[in-house]
Amino acid sequence: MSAPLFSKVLVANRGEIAVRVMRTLREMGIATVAVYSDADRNSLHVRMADEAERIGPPPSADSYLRMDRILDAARKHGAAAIHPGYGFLSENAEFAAACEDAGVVFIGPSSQSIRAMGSKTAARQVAIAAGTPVVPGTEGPVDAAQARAFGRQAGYPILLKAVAGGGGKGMRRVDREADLESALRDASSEALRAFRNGDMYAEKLIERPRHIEIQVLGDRHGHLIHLGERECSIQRRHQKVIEECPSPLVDLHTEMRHAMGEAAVRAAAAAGYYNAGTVEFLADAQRNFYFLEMNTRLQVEHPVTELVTGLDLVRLQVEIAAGRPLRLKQEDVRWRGWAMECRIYAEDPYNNFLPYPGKITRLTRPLGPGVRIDGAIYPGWTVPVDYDPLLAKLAVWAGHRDDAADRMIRALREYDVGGIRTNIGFFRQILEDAEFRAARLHTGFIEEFFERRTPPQTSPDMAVAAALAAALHARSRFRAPETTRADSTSNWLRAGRSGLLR
Amino acid sequence: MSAPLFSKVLVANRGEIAVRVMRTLREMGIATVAVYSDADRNSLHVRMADEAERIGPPPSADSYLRMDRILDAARKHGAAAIHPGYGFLSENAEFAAACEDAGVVFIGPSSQSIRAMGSKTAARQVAIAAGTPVVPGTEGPVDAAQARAFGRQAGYPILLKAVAGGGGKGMRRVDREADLESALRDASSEALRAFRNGDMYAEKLIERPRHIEIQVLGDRHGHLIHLGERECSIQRRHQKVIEECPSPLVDLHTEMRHAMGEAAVRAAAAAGYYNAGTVEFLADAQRNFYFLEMNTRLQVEHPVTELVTGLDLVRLQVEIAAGRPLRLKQEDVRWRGWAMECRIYAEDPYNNFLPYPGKITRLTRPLGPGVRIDGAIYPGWTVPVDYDPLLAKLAVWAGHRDDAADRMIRALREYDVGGIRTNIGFFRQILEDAEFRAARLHTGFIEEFFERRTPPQTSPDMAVAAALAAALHARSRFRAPETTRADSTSNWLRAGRSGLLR
Amino acid sequence: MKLHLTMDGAPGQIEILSPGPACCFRLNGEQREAAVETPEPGVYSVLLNGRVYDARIEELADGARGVAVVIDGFRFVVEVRDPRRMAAAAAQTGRQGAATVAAPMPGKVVRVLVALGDQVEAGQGIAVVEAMKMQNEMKAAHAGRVASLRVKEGDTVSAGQTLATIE
Amino acid sequence: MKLHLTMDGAPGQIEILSPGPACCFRLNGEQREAAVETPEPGVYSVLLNGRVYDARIEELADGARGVAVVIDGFRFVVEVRDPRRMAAAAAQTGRQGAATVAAPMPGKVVRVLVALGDQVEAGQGIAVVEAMKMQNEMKAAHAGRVASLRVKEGDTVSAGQTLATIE
Repeated sequence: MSAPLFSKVLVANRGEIAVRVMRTLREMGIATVAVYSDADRNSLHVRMADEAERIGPPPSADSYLRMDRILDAARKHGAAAIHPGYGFLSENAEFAAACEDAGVVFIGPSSQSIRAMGSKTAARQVAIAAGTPVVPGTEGPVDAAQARAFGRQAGYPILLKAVAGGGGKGMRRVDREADLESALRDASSEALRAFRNGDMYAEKLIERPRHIEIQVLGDRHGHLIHLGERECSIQRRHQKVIEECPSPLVDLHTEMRHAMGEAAVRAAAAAGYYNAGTVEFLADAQRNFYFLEMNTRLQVEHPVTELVTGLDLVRLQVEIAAGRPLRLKQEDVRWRGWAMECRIYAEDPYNNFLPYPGKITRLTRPLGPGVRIDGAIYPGWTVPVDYDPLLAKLAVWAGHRDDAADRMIRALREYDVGGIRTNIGFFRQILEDAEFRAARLHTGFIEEFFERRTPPQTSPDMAVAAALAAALHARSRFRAPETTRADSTSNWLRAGRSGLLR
Repeated sequence: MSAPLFSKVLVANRGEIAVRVMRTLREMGIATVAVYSDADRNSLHVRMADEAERIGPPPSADSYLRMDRILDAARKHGAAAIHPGYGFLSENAEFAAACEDAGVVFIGPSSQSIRAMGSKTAARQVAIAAGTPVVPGTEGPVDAAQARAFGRQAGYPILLKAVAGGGGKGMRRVDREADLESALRDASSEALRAFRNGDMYAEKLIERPRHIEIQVLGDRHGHLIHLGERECSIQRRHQKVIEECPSPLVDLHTEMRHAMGEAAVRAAAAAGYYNAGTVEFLADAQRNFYFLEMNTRLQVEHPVTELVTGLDLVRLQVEIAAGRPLRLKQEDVRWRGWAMECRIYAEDPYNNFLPYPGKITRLTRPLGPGVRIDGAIYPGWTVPVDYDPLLAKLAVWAGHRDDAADRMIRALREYDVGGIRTNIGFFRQILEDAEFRAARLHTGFIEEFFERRTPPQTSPDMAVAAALAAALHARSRFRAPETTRADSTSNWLRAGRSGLLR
Repeated sequence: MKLHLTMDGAPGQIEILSPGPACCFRLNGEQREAAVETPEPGVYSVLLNGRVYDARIEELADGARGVAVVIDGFRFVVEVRDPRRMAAAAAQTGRQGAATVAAPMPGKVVRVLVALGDQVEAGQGIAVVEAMKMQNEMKAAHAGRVASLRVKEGDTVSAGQTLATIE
Repeated sequence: MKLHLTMDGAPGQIEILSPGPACCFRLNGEQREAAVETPEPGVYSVLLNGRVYDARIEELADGARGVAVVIDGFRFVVEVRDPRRMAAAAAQTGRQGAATVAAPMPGKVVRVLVALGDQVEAGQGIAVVEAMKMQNEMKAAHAGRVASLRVKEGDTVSAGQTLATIE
């Protein structure tokens, strides 16, 4: 009940993260200012805020990416600080600098740190300088002789990548030296066509890698610690969809937590980092880990760290931004139990995970022990087509991984979203999968899962109940029923049909 | 994913506790059987269960208290065990024995333990025998001379109570010896009129007592531990409405936890207790504590213990009932952070907490970090008039008491239940109260709060928004608007009227 | 359209000049603007003076006039009348001379303690209503004669429903 | 009333003998009983053979016939027809000779890649639909002529909506 650290904070974001940030701000006694595009006037982050300001039409470039309008809104409403959430302007060094110039506190790292960690190549140099292991690679462009030398030194398989590349184009896996020359030629000409630049570099290929990341936290007085790891190996289209804390691999080999944590803190310190950030690593089966990149903002999956450490990362971010020293010491950080998070998207997992926005006609959420939901949807709301299809994050906590997985299945079964398609039923199958339960995770898990998946079976009586409900529903819509003659019947009810688990 | 401890369990209860128990059963891979009265066919515990059986008309005596029908349902559905929840048959030794006889496992203590701790006087004897402190009293009936002797020995104030009494009738507080004789005469004649029995006994009066209770847990192999305390001093009509773990008093004097825990375990051991149970104490300002009674079942407020210890009490209950040894040792129990629970009732706190059942027309629940809800309501459901008006339990967890209270206020502000009255807005005022924040708690807190309470003020613009919303709503209902002449206006908008915080 | 308002008992007047989303209105003579949306049926999201108000409309139980508007947990009871209709409405209003004894909560009538025509004292019990295991005795506010008795034992009553009138 | 059913593509027949709460019905010739309630609009709580099924009805997007019934996360697509109405319905159904190219998701048409009358190859792109930052190219299933083109750049489309037909 003491005076708040800031009287008012503007949240320069939308959706679940804006709502999540506002919840902690409200708990801290800080007034909240929402900004919104025309597509979001009815969105929950606006309805929940104390104050709100329109910043433009639906396209992000005309609204949530408009630094000038967001700073104008902050001035107009008298906000002392801005929380950028994730995405949008959160990792934009120019925006952080513009806030600093305007005398508005940017709740995040300095613009210099964002710049230092902003590009993958710059961050890699920082990591190398800090002694943090990186995936072995040639750095610069290579010819065939140089590639061959690298292959002999690093060992096969290796990966050839276009210097100007992205999206998998101009990329080739090479399993033995005999294939190297032709692969390099093909990849280079593909890169030339795609990017007008045929330069290639080579990298050690990490097979079936796990994605494990370290949460770091530092104050503006040079005190920097880590909050342990998260494992985010379950991905679709290179985007995380299930995250855990701890990592099952690290949990078995806790010395990894110390080693990765130290490496992450070293890399962050080298960039003069403060506030919350995440250092991402790839880990291989031999438990080697390699620096991937640093995210200089709050992560989507931060709740699993909060559930296990008992800390409120947004509260800590605000305290740090207000110049408070971080009282938490590395040895004070305690990890208890197991947390998992599923990202609930408006998408159709059985149709290549295509987005599926629309109007939410029904909504029942799981409750009870160990369940946390961060969402921004409500019944009757129409999911806009203009932004990311993340509807909510469902996180659970339990004492052990198996119990957490069972709790997640229970929660997914209680979760009902109507009117649109979601990946809720798909998650349930992943959580029931024996490979997942055995924690044999890697970033290609979902592709392999689709190959081995057997659709779940329903009971015959469930199909009977569905038929009866549909008939009663139709009956309530028909008028003036009359008896008519019947024709042939089938045996679909006896078969135990496989309904799709949506 | 191993074989469940029971294949199927019947939950002999309704409302939030039935739903809460089923959630853990489902997580354990155990099929659930609901029982229901005619008033509950559409209740959530039925809709959520795997199987369900009707057990009679709405009155509890004809349904939830019918042992025969519940055991018939267990047999019919093949349930291997019965979880009784709280209330109804949960502390009925005869029912526990009937389950044992029928070969159905009763998920709770033995019928002998229930009997030993069942009546307050029997339990008091068990406690005294186990060396657990009890409120000093005369035990048997007293005449004036004996009462005078007791007063001198125990010290004033003392309380005179009718042996056959209850509900405050035939009860007198006596502050000095001079008042004793007339008080005894008056109380005795009141008791004679009310209960046809004028016998009185005397007890030391604990002023402004705190209600602090210890959760105990034991297996069927003699291993008995405690899970720390809960403070439940905030009561209305002698019923707890806000509970905390830890107790703010014990948190300042942690030696109390050890002493009360030891005393509780001793009392429970004396009754041969196993499974979950709660030993209730009164504590005074000098931190003396006195055994009050033992509840031989899961407590309504068990979630605050779960949030702080990280344990799932229902899971432990089921494991113990299945004969599993409790692997948890006393020194393994760890308390982390602070939990609070508010019991959301369908009642009107501004009209003497009278129940207010009815149809729920709107329902928005709080989400986000540190919030847990155990409820059994949904929009469109009609709260039956036949049972307890508990709608849901809202629990929060945070690192510290102040943060937990701020989180609770945030959650209460997000909680919207329409169509009926609830105590949600009332809780918000309690949570904002300086006495509550200073943790000066006692069982008479709410009565005193009503005396000092100043109704919260709203902003003038909030009243304007309310007026506008009402006018737009009315306009959408009127047809064919026409302009008419205006008359006098008032200044209610300038005043910052005190809307009732409902 | 000018409308008459009563908010928590105090009178006022509002005129909606433009209904929204860019709403313009005159309240007690002062012209103001607000951005108003209805994200859900019966819910008004009002942006007024840069501030957000999420106003939820709740119909009141039978008998009561107006609606409750709930904003951030605060509850305003607002009655809106179209003055053109007031004459008609007034004609429909019955006599209000007798004092009524009303149920404070929904429940069941478990006992009726008086008979029609009985003379009762102030504070005398009229009927006992039970809900959720709690019994509540409804009492006469002042002395008089039981002029009407509208319930019998076993009846279900809703909040605010008249049980009896005392003259 | 006997009704024709199609569930996930397979035909059947149901006759509701008594609608509920004590429901009696004949399904594919077999008579059965169930206790049915509707706790919420469009939600059926079915007690069948001692087991509980909470069935939620979901109307399908435009174009699709029938409803989806969701039970415990499982989704059944069920079409119910009153045979007396089938003749009329059949008369309304248009020709189905041409192959249609449909939007797989709701979104906006960002590019149309063909013109009316164009000859297209199997796999050739017809239009690009974007939703939530993801672009998806709709392709012709087989070679043919663009017989109709029903959208233009900037149009908003719903899932299943026909973009073009190929003959």
